[in-house]
Amino acid sequence: MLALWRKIRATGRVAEPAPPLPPAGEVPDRVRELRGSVQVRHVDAGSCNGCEVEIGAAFGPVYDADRYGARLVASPRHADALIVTGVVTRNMAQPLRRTYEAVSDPKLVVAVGDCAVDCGLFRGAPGVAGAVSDVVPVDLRIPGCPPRPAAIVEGLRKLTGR
Amino acid sequence: MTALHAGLGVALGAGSLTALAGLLVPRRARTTVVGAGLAITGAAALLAGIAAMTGRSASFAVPDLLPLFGLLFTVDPLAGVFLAITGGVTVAVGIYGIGYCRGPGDGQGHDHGGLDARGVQAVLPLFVLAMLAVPVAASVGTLLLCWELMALTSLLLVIAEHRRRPTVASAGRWYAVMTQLGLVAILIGLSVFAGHAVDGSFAALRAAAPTLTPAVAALVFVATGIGFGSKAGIVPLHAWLPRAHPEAPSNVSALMSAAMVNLGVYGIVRVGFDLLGDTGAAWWWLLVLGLGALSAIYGILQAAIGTNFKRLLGNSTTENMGLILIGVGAAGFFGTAGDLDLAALALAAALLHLVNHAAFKTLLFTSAGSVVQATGRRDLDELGGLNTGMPATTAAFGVGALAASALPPGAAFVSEWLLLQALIHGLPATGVAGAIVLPLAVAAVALTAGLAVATFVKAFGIGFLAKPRTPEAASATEGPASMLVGMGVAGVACVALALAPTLVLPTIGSVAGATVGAGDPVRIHGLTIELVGTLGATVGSLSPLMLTLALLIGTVLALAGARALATRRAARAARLWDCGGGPLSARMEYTATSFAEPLQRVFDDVLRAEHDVDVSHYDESRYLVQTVEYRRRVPDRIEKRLYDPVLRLVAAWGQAGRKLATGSVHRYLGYGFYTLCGLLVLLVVTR
Amino acid sequence: MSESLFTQLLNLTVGAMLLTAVLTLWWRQLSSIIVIFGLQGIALAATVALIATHEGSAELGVVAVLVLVLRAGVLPWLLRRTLAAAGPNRRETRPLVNVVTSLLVAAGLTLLAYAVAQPLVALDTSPTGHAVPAALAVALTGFFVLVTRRLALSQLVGFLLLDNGITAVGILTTAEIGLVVELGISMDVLLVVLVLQVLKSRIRAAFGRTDIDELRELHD
Amino acid sequence: MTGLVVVVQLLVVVALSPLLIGMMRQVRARMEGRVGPGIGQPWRDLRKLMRKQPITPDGTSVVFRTAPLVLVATCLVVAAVAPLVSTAALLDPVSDLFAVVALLTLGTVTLALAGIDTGTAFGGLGASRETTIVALVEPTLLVAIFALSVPVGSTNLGAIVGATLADPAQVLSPVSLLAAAALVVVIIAETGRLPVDNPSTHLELTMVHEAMILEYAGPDLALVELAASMRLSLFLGLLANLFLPWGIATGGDPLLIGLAVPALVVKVAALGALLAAAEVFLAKLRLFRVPELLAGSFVMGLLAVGASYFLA
Repeated sequence: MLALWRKIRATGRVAEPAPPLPPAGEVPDRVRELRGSVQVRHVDAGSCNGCEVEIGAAFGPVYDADRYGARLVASPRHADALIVTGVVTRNMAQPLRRTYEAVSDPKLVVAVGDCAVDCGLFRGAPGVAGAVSDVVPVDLRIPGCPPRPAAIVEGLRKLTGR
Repeated sequence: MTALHAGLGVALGAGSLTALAGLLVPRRARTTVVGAGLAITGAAALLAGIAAMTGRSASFAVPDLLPLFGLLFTVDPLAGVFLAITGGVTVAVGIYGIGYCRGPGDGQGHDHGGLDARGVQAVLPLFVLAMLAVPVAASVGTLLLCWELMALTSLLLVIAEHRRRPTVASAGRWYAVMTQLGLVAILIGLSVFAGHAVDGSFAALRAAAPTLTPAVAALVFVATGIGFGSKAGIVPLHAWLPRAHPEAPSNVSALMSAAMVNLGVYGIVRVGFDLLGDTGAAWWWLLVLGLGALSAIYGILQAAIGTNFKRLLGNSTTENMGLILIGVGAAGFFGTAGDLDLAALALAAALLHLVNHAAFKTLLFTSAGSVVQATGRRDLDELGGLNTGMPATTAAFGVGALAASALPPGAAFVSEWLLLQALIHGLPATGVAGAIVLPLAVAAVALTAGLAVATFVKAFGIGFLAKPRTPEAASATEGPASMLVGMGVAGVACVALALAPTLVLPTIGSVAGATVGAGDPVRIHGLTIELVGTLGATVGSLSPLMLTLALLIGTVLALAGARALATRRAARAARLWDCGGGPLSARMEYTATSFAEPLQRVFDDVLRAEHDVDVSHYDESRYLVQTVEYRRRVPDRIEKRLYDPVLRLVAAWGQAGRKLATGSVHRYLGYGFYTLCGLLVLLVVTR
Repeated sequence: MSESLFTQLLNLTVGAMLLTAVLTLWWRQLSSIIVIFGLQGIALAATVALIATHEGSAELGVVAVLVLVLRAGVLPWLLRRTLAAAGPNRRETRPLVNVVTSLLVAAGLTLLAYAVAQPLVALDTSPTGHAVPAALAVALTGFFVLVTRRLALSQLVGFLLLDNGITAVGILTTAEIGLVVELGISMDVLLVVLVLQVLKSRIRAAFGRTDIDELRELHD
Repeated sequence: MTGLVVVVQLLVVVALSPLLIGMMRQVRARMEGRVGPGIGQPWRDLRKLMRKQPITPDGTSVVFRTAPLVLVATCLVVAAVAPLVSTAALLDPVSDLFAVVALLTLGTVTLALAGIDTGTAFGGLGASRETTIVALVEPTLLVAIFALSVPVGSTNLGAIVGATLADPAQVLSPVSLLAAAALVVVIIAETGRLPVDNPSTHLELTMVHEAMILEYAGPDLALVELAASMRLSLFLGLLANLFLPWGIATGGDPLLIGLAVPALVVKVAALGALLAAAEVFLAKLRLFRVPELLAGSFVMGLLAVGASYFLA
């Protein structure tokens, strides 16, 4: 108890200073309706879990995506955006479609990582249904294998606009 | 010729005629005629009861009807309360029965016959008449006669369906034995009492009460208490109740659970407050209070983890009788402590809860009966999704469940509020005993309220909402109109009691005040119930109607706000969120068993549930599970500990007895002869 | 100090003792139980100090200081040391009666204490008299802990609770209990602690653990 | 003038409850070394949810659709009648401790029914756990109420608060301290905070409250979230005014009310910050350890009653 308190006192703030707000770029205008609050549901469509690690880091204390109004949620009903990682395998194509169905409008899809953007190095591999854009409409692409947490945070900030 | 006389006369006449009609009218019209007759009987009794509550009283004597004693009836306010309750219940149940008795009853298979048989239809009115006669009986003999009549008729009705279900027979046996033992206890108590009085009339008993020694008075109270308590289904004399209620036809269950058990409370109140007067000792009432608390918690625990629809309602009856006895015991306790105003308040709370319980239990049992009749299933785990096929019944049960779970705007909330107020204000008045008992009583009431919420969330949510778990539940449809009307009557009563208890409370309050010899405990101020403390100061107030209105306004506000702020997007239907997998089947829903599982684990030390899990594997590998089957039984521990030894003893006696019966006639005659001589010798010796 | 304020504070300190007694049943972590025991020592010392100031008796003041040093300083320190010595799998109390039941029992014991002590309260109506039942309840709770705990250490705590309660009762009933008695009590406590220490170390030497149940092994 | 009180209380509770949640999240974030989204975030979430499309899942009935409204309604009624900024309540006969508690329980029950109504496994799971906790919380709550109302001789909230105002020394008595301790545990359990329930969990199997509302989306979800925050601030406000009533107005005087609002805000904010800070040090209890927690607070309530009689 006391030890933890001392640790908290000693550590202080670990979050990095916020970089400048990136230009909106490719994101559609639907984003305006969200007005600085984006609930995110993460879908692993067949990833190697590299991107998951980076997403975890992006929502960790250092990069702190929370501070820009993005939050991970448990149910697609509560979500505004889907973060999809990995190539879409055959088994995950239908679940991905259903998850997209479950989200209420306005909804956005973010493809995180090369595999999600364009199948990356799994292109043509057996059991791959295609990239995310082949299954559900994609609004924002965050390339990289895996993308740096900073890049993910930057992408999310384009959605929240903060 | 006052309203009272008229009501009683009509009730008696209509009742007897209905009984005849049950015998004579052909099958096609039988249930209709009997149902209508019952409704008229009930309405008349209701009016008579109300008239009696408002102060009118009357006496009737049928001098030497029987060789030993005549019949003596007196209608006073206290009796009026129970007349009115029984009458009201009878109206609803009578109308309900028209359609219900035509149907297959609670039979598992949908085969026809049984409930509209001549016997059942003729006994039903007699049962009602007996229940109406008990509270107005004014002499020991009359009371015992009516009591026995009530017991027998109810027994016949309980076993009405014994041809269909073997379980009925054993339930009937339990009920017969316990109710007869109860009668014996009452007989002992009252005859000891009458032995000290000039004759068996209640007036004589009242006169004799002050002359009783404390020991005798205690004997009378305890003996009669055992008898009446067993009728009220009080732990540990409750064993028959959760057996008989589920097995009886639902209209009979409603009558028993909403009207008959009340008479147990009547007996305790009549003997304890009226006949024995103020000779009561504090420990009597603490005993009543303690047993009440025990029954309340025990009953609701069994209900909270039970899955048999009607058995669950029966257990909840035990719980409510327990709450009522907490009120009665508290009233007596305050009375012995000298604070009569509080005593009146506690008794008023008990009587009001009695009325409320009658209303919502009628509603619950009738709607449960419709469900069981429509689906042939009585296990909550096999129901569900009824709100599509049976919307009216669902609504009815919803109203009843709200009333039963003591939440506003429900009926029981008001009475439990009164009860808690009485307990809380009792603390300063009753010394150390009170300081130790009352907090525990409040805790018991509170725990009961909490578990009641869990119980009825389970019963309503699992039983009526979500997806149907069996094809029968999926294809269930509403019964005939008369059943819906019957439920409607009970439902209207529930709503009225919930919204405007201010209409009945003053009368009940004055009855309670008169019973304990104090003024009115409650004052009605507009829509508000005000508690009158000592020195007539207001010590608490509640307005159910205002509360409900406030809730409505709040809902409208919320709706308006949501409409105003939300952007107009058309709502979209979507499949349930199944985590992207296949569609959810009904087998993935929570069942009643799984819903109650946490509670059952929390109270495992008390309940000692027995589980068995059998897992069957595929032959290929024992790591691949084929099926998992989980079963849970919750044995009644009190029965295990208390009844089984007694039963074993009785069985042993029986075995011993068979040695005497060899079958030779001479020996049997010999037994008689020896006994006779023995008695004569005894006579000689003692004289 | 005004009478009413004295009553308030006395009720407060005694109430604190009762609360800490309940907490020892409530919490499982032995380390936090020891902390609570220390707090109870402080509450006890405060009670004594209150009475001392109220009656202006110097020796009661000394008693208060002694109580503070012993009950809030030395004993918790000893206990913490034994806890540290005990293995990591000795950090939680494993009561014979589950926590919920023992809490309810504690409630019952408190009511019992109040019921029993009524004549006493009636005897002297001073605030100290009013506070006696609470102290009695502390003693009973301590006894209950002593009965129902498995580990030697938590039993030790139970014994010390019992002792705290007895001390409180003593001081509340006869204010001029005097230095000697308190010294005596403290001495025997120290003695008991040392004895139990030795016993514990012996047990551990013999069985490698201090689970009282295993004393049955000595039976044959 | 009591009309003014009601309006002010409603406005304050509705407007500031989400900010309370935001503040608590902010405190937590800062203690974790984060920056935090700012205390306005809950309002941003609500605004966004209001703009989203409502969804009616297949097979859900009217129960599911009306539950959020009833839930909010119960909170609004309590906010209107409870003595938050003034002891002069408009609906005095409703401002009764039992009535208030029963109303908040009613809200929980409707949500539990909605959870069952969806027919999903998670809905039933959440409902089952929630009702279990409610059933166990009830005794503690009512016994604590008992302890509070015995010295006053009434369960009317206004009367209790007024009595404490009249005799401030009561606050330091064992009765109110024990009752306060009991109530704190109860409030933690009722509002689904750590260690009873983890409001920020993403794992369905560890959910209690969240699991019941997994199917809600858009405006319905907004109502549920708003109601949850209102429950929390109502409980904290009641706690604050029952034990530290200073600053509350006794009549309908606009000036006093104007002073009472900031006092209430400060008290509730302080309690909220304390709660949030404490949560950093706590881990969620197993569901079957929760009864131990509640039994402890029940015993405290019982001791409070005993004290209220024997130390009187």
